[in-house]
Amino acid sequence: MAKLDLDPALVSRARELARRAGQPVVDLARSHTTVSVERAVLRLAGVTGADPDGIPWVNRLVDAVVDEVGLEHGVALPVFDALAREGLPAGDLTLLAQKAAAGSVRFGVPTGKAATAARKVASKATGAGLKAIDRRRAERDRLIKRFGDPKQRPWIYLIVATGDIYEDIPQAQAAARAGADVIAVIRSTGQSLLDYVPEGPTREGFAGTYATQENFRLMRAALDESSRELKRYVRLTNYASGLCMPEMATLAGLERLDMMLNDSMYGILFRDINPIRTFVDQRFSRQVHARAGIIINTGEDNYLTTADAVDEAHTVTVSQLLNEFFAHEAGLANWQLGLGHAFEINPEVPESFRLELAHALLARELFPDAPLKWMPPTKHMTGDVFRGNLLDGFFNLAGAMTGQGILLVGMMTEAVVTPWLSDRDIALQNVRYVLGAAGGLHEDFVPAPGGFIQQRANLVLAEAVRLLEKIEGDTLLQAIAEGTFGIMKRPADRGKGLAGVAKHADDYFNPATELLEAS
Amino acid sequence: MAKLDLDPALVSRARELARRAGQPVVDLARSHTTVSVERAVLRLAGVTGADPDGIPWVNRLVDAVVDEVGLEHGVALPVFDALAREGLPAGDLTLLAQKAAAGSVRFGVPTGKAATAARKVASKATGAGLKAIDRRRAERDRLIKRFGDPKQRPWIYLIVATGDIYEDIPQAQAAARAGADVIAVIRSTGQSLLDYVPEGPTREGFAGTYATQENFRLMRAALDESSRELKRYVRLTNYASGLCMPEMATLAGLERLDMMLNDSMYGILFRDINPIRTFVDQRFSRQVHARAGIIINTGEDNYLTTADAVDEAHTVTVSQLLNEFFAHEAGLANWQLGLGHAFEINPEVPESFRLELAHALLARELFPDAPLKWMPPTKHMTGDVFRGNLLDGFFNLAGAMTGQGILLVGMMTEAVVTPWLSDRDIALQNVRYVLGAAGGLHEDFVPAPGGFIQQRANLVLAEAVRLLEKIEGDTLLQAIAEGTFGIMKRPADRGKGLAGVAKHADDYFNPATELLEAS
Amino acid sequence: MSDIVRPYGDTTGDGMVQLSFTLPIAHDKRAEGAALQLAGKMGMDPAMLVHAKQMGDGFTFFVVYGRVNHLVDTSKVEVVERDFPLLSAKEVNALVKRGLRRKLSVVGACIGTDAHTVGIDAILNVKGIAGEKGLEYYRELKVTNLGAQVTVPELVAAAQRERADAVLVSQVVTQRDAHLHNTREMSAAFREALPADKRPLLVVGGPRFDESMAGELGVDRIFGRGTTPGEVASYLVHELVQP
Amino acid sequence: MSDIVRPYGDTTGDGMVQLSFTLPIAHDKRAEGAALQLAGKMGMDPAMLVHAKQMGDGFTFFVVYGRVNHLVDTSKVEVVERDFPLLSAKEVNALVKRGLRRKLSVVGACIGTDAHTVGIDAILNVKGIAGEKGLEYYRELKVTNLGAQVTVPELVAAAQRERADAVLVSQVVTQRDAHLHNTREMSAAFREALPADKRPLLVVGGPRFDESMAGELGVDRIFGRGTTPGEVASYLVHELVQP
Ligand code: B12
Ligand code: B12
Ligand SMILES: Cc1ncc(COP(=O)(O)O)c(C=O)c1O
Ligand SMILES: Cc1ncc(COP(=O)(O)O)c(C=O)c1O
Repeated sequence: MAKLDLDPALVSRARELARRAGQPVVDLARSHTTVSVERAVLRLAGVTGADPDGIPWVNRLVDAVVDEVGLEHGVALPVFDALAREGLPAGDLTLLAQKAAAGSVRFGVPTGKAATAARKVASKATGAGLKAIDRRRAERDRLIKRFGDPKQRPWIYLIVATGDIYEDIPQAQAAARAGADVIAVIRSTGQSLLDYVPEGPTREGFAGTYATQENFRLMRAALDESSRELKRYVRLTNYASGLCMPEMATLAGLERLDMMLNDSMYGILFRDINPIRTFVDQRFSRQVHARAGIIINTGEDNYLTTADAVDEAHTVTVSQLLNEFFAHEAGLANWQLGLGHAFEINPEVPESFRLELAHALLARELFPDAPLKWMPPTKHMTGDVFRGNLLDGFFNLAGAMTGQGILLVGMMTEAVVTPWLSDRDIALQNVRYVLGAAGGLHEDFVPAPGGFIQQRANLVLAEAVRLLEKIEGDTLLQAIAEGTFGIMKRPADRGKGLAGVAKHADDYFNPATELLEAS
Repeated sequence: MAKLDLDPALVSRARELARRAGQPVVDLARSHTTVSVERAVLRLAGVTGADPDGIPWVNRLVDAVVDEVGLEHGVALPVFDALAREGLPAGDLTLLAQKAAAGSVRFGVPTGKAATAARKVASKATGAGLKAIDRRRAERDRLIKRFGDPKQRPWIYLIVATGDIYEDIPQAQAAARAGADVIAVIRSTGQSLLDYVPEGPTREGFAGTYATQENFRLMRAALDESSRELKRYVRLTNYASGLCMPEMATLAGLERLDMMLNDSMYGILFRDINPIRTFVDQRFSRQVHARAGIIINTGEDNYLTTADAVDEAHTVTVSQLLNEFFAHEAGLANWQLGLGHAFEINPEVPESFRLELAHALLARELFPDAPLKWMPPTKHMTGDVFRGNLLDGFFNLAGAMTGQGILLVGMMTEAVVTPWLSDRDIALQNVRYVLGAAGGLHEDFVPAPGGFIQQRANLVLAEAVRLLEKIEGDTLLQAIAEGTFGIMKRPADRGKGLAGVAKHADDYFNPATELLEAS
Repeated sequence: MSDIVRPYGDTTGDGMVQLSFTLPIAHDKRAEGAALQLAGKMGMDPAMLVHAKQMGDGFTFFVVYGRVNHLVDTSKVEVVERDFPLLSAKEVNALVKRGLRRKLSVVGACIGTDAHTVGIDAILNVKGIAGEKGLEYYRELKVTNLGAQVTVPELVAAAQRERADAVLVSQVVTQRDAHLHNTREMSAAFREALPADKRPLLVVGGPRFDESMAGELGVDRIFGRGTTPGEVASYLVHELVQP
Repeated sequence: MSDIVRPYGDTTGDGMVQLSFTLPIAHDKRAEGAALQLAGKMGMDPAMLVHAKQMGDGFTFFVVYGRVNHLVDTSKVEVVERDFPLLSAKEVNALVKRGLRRKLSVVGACIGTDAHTVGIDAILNVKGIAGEKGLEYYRELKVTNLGAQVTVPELVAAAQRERADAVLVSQVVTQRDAHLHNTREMSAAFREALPADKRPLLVVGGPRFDESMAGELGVDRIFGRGTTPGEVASYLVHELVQP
């Protein structure tokens, strides 16, 4: 399998550097909390629904607690303490939220016996949420056993993005029938900057459909139907990203989503979300994903839409190594790491296809047990849809030749519109042709020893190690501030959502994290 | 370079069998003549123009001779004898033709001194024609030296087919500017069954433009202009095929065409032309091509439009070996052998692309010094033009990975219309992308030893040898009659143009053949 | 459900279509405006010009996406629906035998300069197509396949010689409407050569015919893309054999 | 040369175009007829249906080729032609210095929920695009780039704070006409917040705008696909600096 003749010592060194660069960020994440982490805890504990304006009760409750006692203790203790004081059973947390919103409950940080009692009830309530997630995971395992996994690798991953869950559903089912193994429902623009998760079924997204618990449920049910029909378990993907990353992860676990876009830096770079906020949220959400058996998809592909795919190829490698470290630290197994990369080299560059093969193989050989997520060309797609379909075909071929795990199907209309029904059909036909006609070509693909492809891969690895050395010296936060990734400069003290971050007080208590880390 | 591990003994045996199967056909060709061979001789000797009905004077003259003395002596002696008797100089052959058409000249077969004299003048006159061809060949060499050959292999070959030479010209020039190295002007349907070559510039072809000396001249001049502009010699192709094959070859030599479609069996199989007629015409036309430095393109690709490309792959190999033998016998060098094959496997067949690679490599390794002509998918193209462009891209890739010499560019509209201007542009963009992005991939393409590709190529070679053994036993004419090639059954005593064939009389004289065989 | 539909991009009723074409003008802003003018005349509004590329000196290729305002009324669609029962080979043979008491004579050819025989062979030869055997396989049909590039006079003569009940003609090349010219010439020749009651059933086929043009072309029936031999045999029985 | 042109397939005047679309109906003969009906309404005659493929239960994708009868009158094309001279960075700087005697203040942003900054960055950042440096590189321009997902009130406030001479807004997402809604909202907000003579020049850009819609959207100018910073700088000087 090893086609690149990589130096194992260099590979080890790269991993070690990533660990050293990442550890301070983990320490940061372990010592901070965010409003969304706390809301996720309450969701696990059973708070559901939203007020008449559509603001979820978890938001109202957390806001009420923060108003009175701040965020730094975590909300579990104040909330369960208040619950006890109000004489409400653990199942009535939502009622408590309603009362809190009406201003009729007071919060404080309990101590002593009250604290011990609150802690116990809180653990039990969030534990029930985690058990619900465990049940969904077991259910997934059963369904996979019953219906089976896709016959081929890579898995074929398709997006739907109409903005209307009721248009999305038939389109997703049609795509599954035409061969999609994974359906991703793209989110509306703007959702990631909402500091709450919308409620209910939705029909009004822009260039994507709102991620809501109800939409998750509707789509998962529709795809369960398709799985039954097709005798193949069709996976569902959404985004644990943006200001509500931990809650999205939780809802995904509760509604048996199968994969989630979840990157350690995407929100920082592409949504201008505060770095600390992101790293804290990210760690919690990954712990939940680990528990839920969800495969994460990281976002290195995005860097190549703003930075050049040849010049900055090594930044993708560096980020993959960091994502891997953060993921392992949060408890994810290798099979859950859909590390991202992409076919984004300018097609006018001489030997661009061989360069793509070199980069794709490098990722493959650095992360042999991870189901890499291989993203199609987007940046160099144009309104010339005929050329676009051709480029997508070569993308598919590179994916097949280098053993990628998850193939995100490219659309010929990438530069024009969010995908039409017919675009998806044409794109799947493209994938089917390439996998059918050349699926075995990897057997005959042997990069010439010391040749173009091996040289390129080794060069990118060397550049990655050099960059990691610099990051390890300067700190990762500094590197991000300087525009190392995707040439986006994001200082640690700027960006959205910083107000929702707090350093743990000594008595900080989070029953979910405790349970997640105990397991 | 050897990627298939072919057994050299088997390869030698295949060649030897082809020689033995072909030799009786060569003997046939050496002992027969046809009206078109004779007309070609007169064209070399300087007869030009047509009567007011558009019937060329060479036709009128040959018909007149045949009427009186038959075809079996050749027309050179009767014609130059009559010329002498009429007291006309050698340059006035056309005048003689006009007189003959008016019925005012008598023809006979001279003997003794008259014959010797006629022979001498005839040789001189046809020799002048051959010298004109030599001058055009030298001119080509000069222009190639000045402007240069294409930088890359394969050469990029494009067709124009509007039916109107004055629409063809700007389209051909646009194609050259967009990257075409070779322009082929497709002929009107029906021309191949005309037993004369039309005259003058033409604007009324169906699905192709009539091949006339004047159209040849106009297009060659236009492409000379393009060559100057582009600093790259742009080649011109037409067809030495159909009932006028020898004359087409002659006119091509006189007008400095660079390549000609010229197959030993195409006319038999796909135009129902009599086998003997074809083999005789074919030998003469190849001798002229050899002299003119023209590259021939053979037509094995066509078999795969009527027969299945997997089941009948070996018939392509057999035909290539026969075409090679006939070509060498007629004096063509290896660099002049554009042996045909094609990407025509049903794309739904599992591993179809690897099968294509196996077939394409087999041809490449059997004929290492021939500039193979690689034809795009046609049979399995449909009205789905998006899929069509993708398939053409994989065809281009197979061409690049297996070192084909001449790449006939496929059009996404293959199943719809003769190519539009934009189809050609899209197709060239496709070729440029593939050659630019993956032109060097052949370095990394190493069929697994004993794997799928090697096994398939060796199997096809073995089947080819088996078929050649049968043909050698039964005779080639019998094999053709039985539908061996392209599943078209063509008995030797049927088909068009048989009336225009004669066995040589003892005094048969052909000054052109003598000169061609002397050189 | 309503009979009125609109093109569908990704939402019901969005009316979205894709269009491409070349204009014989060099690429500049005016050319792009000209392309949008054409899209507008075709009923696209709004029209997005998403790609423009000059080819050679004076041509530009365009790709346009957008909404068309036309409604499609499926109740007004005119199609040549199959108006005869689809029979098995066995049934065809039985009906011919019973109804005609002789073999039904079919003469086929590809006329004009067209040499594409794969289509007519698919209908006539035993081998057939799409898993169905061709008409030669039917015991009660007598098939004469004249092959390619047959002239109209040759065809008429053969039809008379073979006492053809039906003449099957294939036309694949369509450039400059070759298929239409040849078909008209053929039907006129039969009208001239034979009185109406002696004339064989005239059938043409090929991938680019409009099946509703039979009347206009003077033939009895047109078969298009993807025709199978069984359909043709069933049609012949329906037209030529009294039940 | 005449102003009238027609689409070009392979012969002058042939009028040939390619069209594809989906209809929300299952594939059968009637669906094909419906597809041809639509092509007919778009002015295609004859129209050849060359591909039809059912997708899922109730949708069919079609490809149609054919001749359109519409004429394109290039003299009637309306385009926003560049009506200002293209200046070098040096010239821009010199004219601003001389004509304005202070730096020209430009505020840029990507508004609404749109987060595509590559386009506006290409115009504003030093790095620029297509070999041209962006406006930050111009010594006499003061550029404030607010980045992505800026709300309209934030933008108006920033424009006032920076005493913007020009506001440059990018919009890339077009689904459900998001770009048009956002632009209208933005121009209305400026109209409300500031009297006409204090209002900055409003410029929007993005790959899918129709450049002739400026009036309709309440902005001064629209820039489309492939805009370069030099064009924008030249336009700003033309509009804002007395010569
Ligand atoms: C195979 C083929 C050839 C072979 C033909 C071999 C042979 N013996 O038939 C060869 C290689 C010889 C050839 C040559 C040429 N070809 Co050609 N060829 C094709 C090709 C690739 C496939 C056609 C085919 O076999 N289809 C399969 C059959 C089964 O389908 P079908 O014909 O549609 O038939 C079905 C139905 O239509 C119907 N049907 C058809 N006929 C009839 C008749 C009756 C009575 C009935 C009931 C039904 C029926 O039933 C059939 C079964 O379902 C097409 C491209 C394509 N992919 O379509 C080009 C194509 C048809 N060829 C074309 C051309 C131009 C030529 C040439 C003229 C090019 C040239 N100038 O050199 C030459 C010369 C041919 C000539 N004189 O006619 C053009 C025609 C363009 C146009 N629309 O006018 C095409 C479309 C390619 C292109 N884009 O340029 N060709
Ligand atoms: C890069 C990219 C991204 C990057 C953006 C990174 C960044 N920081 O900008 C990332 C990966 C983050 C991204 C995300 C998304 N994207 Co995006 N993305 C693209 C992509 C591939 C390229 C866009 C680009 O950078 N073009 C290059 C620049 C230079 O061109 P330009 O923007 O046209 O700018 C030029 C001119 O238009 C003009 N111009 C532009 N603005 C202005 C302003 C002024 C004042 C002036 C004078 C001129 C001007 O000048 C520029 C230079 O010439 C396109 C597909 C494509 N190939 O076009 C999709 C695309 C734009 N994205 C799309 C979508 C839907 C999304 C998402 C919403 C998907 C989702 N739901 O997750 C997300 C969320 C983004 C959001 N909230 O807005 C769609 C939009 C569909 C539509 N028409 O509505 C596209 C078309 C892809 C698709 N087919 O689905 N995307
Ligand atoms: C890793 C990752 N997260 C999130 C997103 C989407 O983010 P948003 O919902 O903020 O648009 C993407 C976009 O493709 C992504 O790659
Ligand atoms: C070898 C060969 N000769 C001749 C032709 C064309 O023949 P015609 O002019 O008879 O259509 C072809 C068609 O592609 C061919 O491959």
